[in-house]
Amino acid sequence: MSPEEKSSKEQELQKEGLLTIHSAKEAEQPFLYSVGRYGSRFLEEMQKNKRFVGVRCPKCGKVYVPPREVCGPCFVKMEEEVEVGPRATLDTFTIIRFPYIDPETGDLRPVPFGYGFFKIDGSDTLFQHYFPIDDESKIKIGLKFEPIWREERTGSVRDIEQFVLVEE
Amino acid sequence: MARRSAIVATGQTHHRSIRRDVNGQEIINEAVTRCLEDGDLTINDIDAVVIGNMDHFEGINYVDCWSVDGCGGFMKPTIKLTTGGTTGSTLAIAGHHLVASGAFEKVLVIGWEKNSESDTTGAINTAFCPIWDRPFFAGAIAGLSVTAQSYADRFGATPKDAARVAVRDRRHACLNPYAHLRKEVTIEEVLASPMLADPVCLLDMCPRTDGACAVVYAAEGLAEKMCPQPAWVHGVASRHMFSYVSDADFAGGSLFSMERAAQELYKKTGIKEPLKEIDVIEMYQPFSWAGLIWTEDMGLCKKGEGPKLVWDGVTDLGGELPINPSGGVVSTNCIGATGLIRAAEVALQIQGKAGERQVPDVNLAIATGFGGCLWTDMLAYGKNKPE
Amino acid sequence: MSNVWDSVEPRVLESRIKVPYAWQAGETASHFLLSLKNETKFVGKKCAKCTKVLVPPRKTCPYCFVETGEWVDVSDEGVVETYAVVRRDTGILPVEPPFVYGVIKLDGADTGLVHIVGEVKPEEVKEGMRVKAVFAEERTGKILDVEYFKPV
Amino acid sequence: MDKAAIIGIGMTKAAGRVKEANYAELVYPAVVAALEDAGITIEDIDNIVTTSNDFWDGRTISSMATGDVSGGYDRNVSCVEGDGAFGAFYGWCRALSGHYGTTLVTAYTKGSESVSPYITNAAFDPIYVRSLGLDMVSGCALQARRYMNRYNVSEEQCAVVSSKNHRNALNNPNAHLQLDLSVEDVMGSRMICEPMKLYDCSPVSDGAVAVVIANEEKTKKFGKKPAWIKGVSFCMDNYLLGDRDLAECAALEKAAKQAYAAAGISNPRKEIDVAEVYDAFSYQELMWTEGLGFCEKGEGGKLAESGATGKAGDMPVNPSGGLLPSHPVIAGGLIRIAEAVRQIRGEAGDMQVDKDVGTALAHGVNGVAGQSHCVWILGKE
Repeated sequence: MSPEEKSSKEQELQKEGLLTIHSAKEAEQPFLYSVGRYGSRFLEEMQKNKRFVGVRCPKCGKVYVPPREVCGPCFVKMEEEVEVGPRATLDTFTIIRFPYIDPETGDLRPVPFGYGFFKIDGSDTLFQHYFPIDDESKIKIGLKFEPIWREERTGSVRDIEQFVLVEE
Repeated sequence: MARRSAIVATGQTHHRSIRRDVNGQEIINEAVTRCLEDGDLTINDIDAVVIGNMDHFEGINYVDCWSVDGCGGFMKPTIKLTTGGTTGSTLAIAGHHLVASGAFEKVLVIGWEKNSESDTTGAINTAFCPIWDRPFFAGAIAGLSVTAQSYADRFGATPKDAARVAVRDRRHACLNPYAHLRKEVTIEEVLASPMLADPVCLLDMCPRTDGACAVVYAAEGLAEKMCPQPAWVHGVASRHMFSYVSDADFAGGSLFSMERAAQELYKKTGIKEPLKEIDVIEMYQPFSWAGLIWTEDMGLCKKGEGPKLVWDGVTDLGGELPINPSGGVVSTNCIGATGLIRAAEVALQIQGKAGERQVPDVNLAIATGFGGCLWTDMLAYGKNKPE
Repeated sequence: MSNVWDSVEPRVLESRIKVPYAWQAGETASHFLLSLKNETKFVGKKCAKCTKVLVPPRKTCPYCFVETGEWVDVSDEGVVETYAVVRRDTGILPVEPPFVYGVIKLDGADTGLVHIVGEVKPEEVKEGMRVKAVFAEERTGKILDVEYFKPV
Repeated sequence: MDKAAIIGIGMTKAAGRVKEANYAELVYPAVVAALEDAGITIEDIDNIVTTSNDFWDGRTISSMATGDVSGGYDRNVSCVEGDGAFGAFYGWCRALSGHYGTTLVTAYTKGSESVSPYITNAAFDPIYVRSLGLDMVSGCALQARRYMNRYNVSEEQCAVVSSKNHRNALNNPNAHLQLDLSVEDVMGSRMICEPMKLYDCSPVSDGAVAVVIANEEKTKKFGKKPAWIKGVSFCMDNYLLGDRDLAECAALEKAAKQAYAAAGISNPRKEIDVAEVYDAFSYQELMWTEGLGFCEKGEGGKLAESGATGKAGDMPVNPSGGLLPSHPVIAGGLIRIAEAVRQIRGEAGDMQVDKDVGTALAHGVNGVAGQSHCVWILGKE
């Protein structure tokens, strides 16, 4: 519904005695989310060296990317840093075609976009990112992808523009 | 004083896409009033109130405190539980524990959501890690679609197989006066509906709903006196095993948390052949594909055989093990209530009060919850008091 | 072994949650707010059981848990039951501090209404003070259709 | 109810900002400490209740963040949203439900990550109240004024509480603020929301806490130093501030009465040796001591002035310093429980009260202006 349609619909409802209370357009809740030491190290390596690092569980050997402090299944603290990637295998994917509100901006997020779960070589967890969908028929589970790094990196997962198919 | 407990009363709203005539507290009150009426109770009979929803759908902090006018918690112990999509099943489990522990004799449990009050996907996205998950994630539809993609890749299941599940649940919903979407659809219509996120189409997916559900749990000794047929809790199990979306191993699309919860529940309740022993399942199945995959994860058939089970009509009303006679979640999804509606519906089945959607002779029934980061809750209810 | 994780400069992600909300007021609250808007009038709901007049009105009596009965008109004047003087700007205030919040029991009502007390120096606000509603010129059907209450 | 006990506690040092840790990294050390304190491993835990709040955490389904670090992987887990004392109540019920033997309960808040008036404004009704801009501080200030007017409680009497609790916190290495404040310092601090000044208000802190609750069998197996749960009750008042008599705390009175009945307490002032109460604002400790029956209504100020609630008094309240110096919101009530356990064990170090502690009280609050209260009675025997 366009804003005009919405407003006329609401005037109609007001006549029927039913109101809708809207949150203020600019209403937002600001947050300063701590990345934590492990995550900060990962972002730093991406930003400075275009490199992925993970952490290996001393008990089960699982490699977590991005790294974190505790292996959930083993409930132990992890310390061993491991360099992984940068290539990755597409574990699963979808193409998002429905519009929805991005909670960070309050605006609709542009669709469609390719949304993939990548297993970065050497890691045992999945890493989410975008992939291009100019030729959808090419996208298959199990194919190799690689990251496209941005020139200007700020220390965020968005330092990677997207993952693209490795042409063999 | 560990003791048995049972659901003795249930109530739910007539679920709709938007309820402009009532605010949040009032929609809660509607379900509570119907539940108390069902049990021939007044609010004075209630010892404690358990309530839950997902905060960011309505943007209300301390919902337990806010809800008093509607939930009846004035000068009573009132507590809030929230675990995302599993909220409703989490509440159903809590009601049982509060009574089983000996803390209370009669507990009112309420799940609700007014999903019309925000953008569902936008709000769901806030559930996920702001650093790693949130920038990319596109809510439940995204998380479920990648599961379906993985399953299809491994077993060759098709959108048509999934559509068969949607057709089943939407047909069942026509028999349920409380269901939100009550319109039969054909397989062709499901396949032709707009693609939301490959391979999931609009009619494969649950709607967003305004609605509430309430149940009353009572302790043994009291439950038998309060109603002719209590729905006894036989066992509960929860697995909320991931903290990040990327922890999920999508290989094959299996729901690991459900496999683990089912194993525990079956062990606790002595279920050896689930397909034979369970009489009806209300599954928190938010999209059609889950109706294929999760039947396997519950051990109703072998991996990859979910489609056959569904096409053979085993899970239809009238089949060997009907799933979602209420129409399930693809017909109604007021998220914080959804898991509790599953429990209320199996209670109705056990009580023989399910009307046109009644499954004959329900002795043992399962309700499930799904949500969070691919998490599962499971509850077993029975006609007989458990050993 | 020195730990690579401990030596890193911890980062912080500056972000926000900006989900828009549309709360349905429902029949009862809508009637109250539309009475403010269209008739600059306060209405309450009387509990059929305890006979308390609830302002703001509720569909269910918070004390008795029964559906409330008839609508009753209440005065736009009342008494300050308690008050607080806001001195600090929190970023979400409708007016510049310092200003006063009050719980106001309108004549004819049995519950208090939280609102702003204006046209008065904060230090002159007292418990028991009589106040009267000042309505906004432009009203859209919301609680701030009453701009504030001023001393009588 | 069957017998159960708290057999392990763990806390982090609260701080204004723990920048180096995300939620998980904040909670993990508390969990490790609680398990170590109980002399058990995560394998001995058969179910978990996490406590969090979606608004403070800036994420709906806030329980997701701390599942793994609470040992939630492949275990039965649930989440209470609200104060940690309420989470612990559910954890206690689960330990006695016949399904489980040991519940790990965790609670945390990183107040530094959000802007608190925005978070607590969301606790007000979106239709009737929210756009007026109220928050926890102004909502409580309305209660403070009402209470102080009805019972002639002075700002100085509130300041006595703040000074006492800040000075008690000097003995508590886990407390966030370490300030040697006199009554004059509190009285001289800047006005935030009259009648409350800066030091009448608690800060918002970063901190985490974990406790292990066990049924009788497991307590006997593991519990080297159990604090037995004698009685727990909670109760909720009406929501809209105008619906409540803000000068009274009826819900607390009812919760206390029920908890005392369960614990066999008839004279709380005599039978309870120490209390850790939820003093988010200085006036609240006065109100709550009345509601808990430590003195007559309206006498809380005089009780505080008499020194009875001091560490060396006959009714010590918040020897840990309470919340006024250290308030990781959702963890608040569970920290009170953990501090009560320390008093019972006689392991509270410099915070240990002068008298022998056989029975201790801990208290948690949910909502604005003490709408919902949870009262715990713990005992040595």
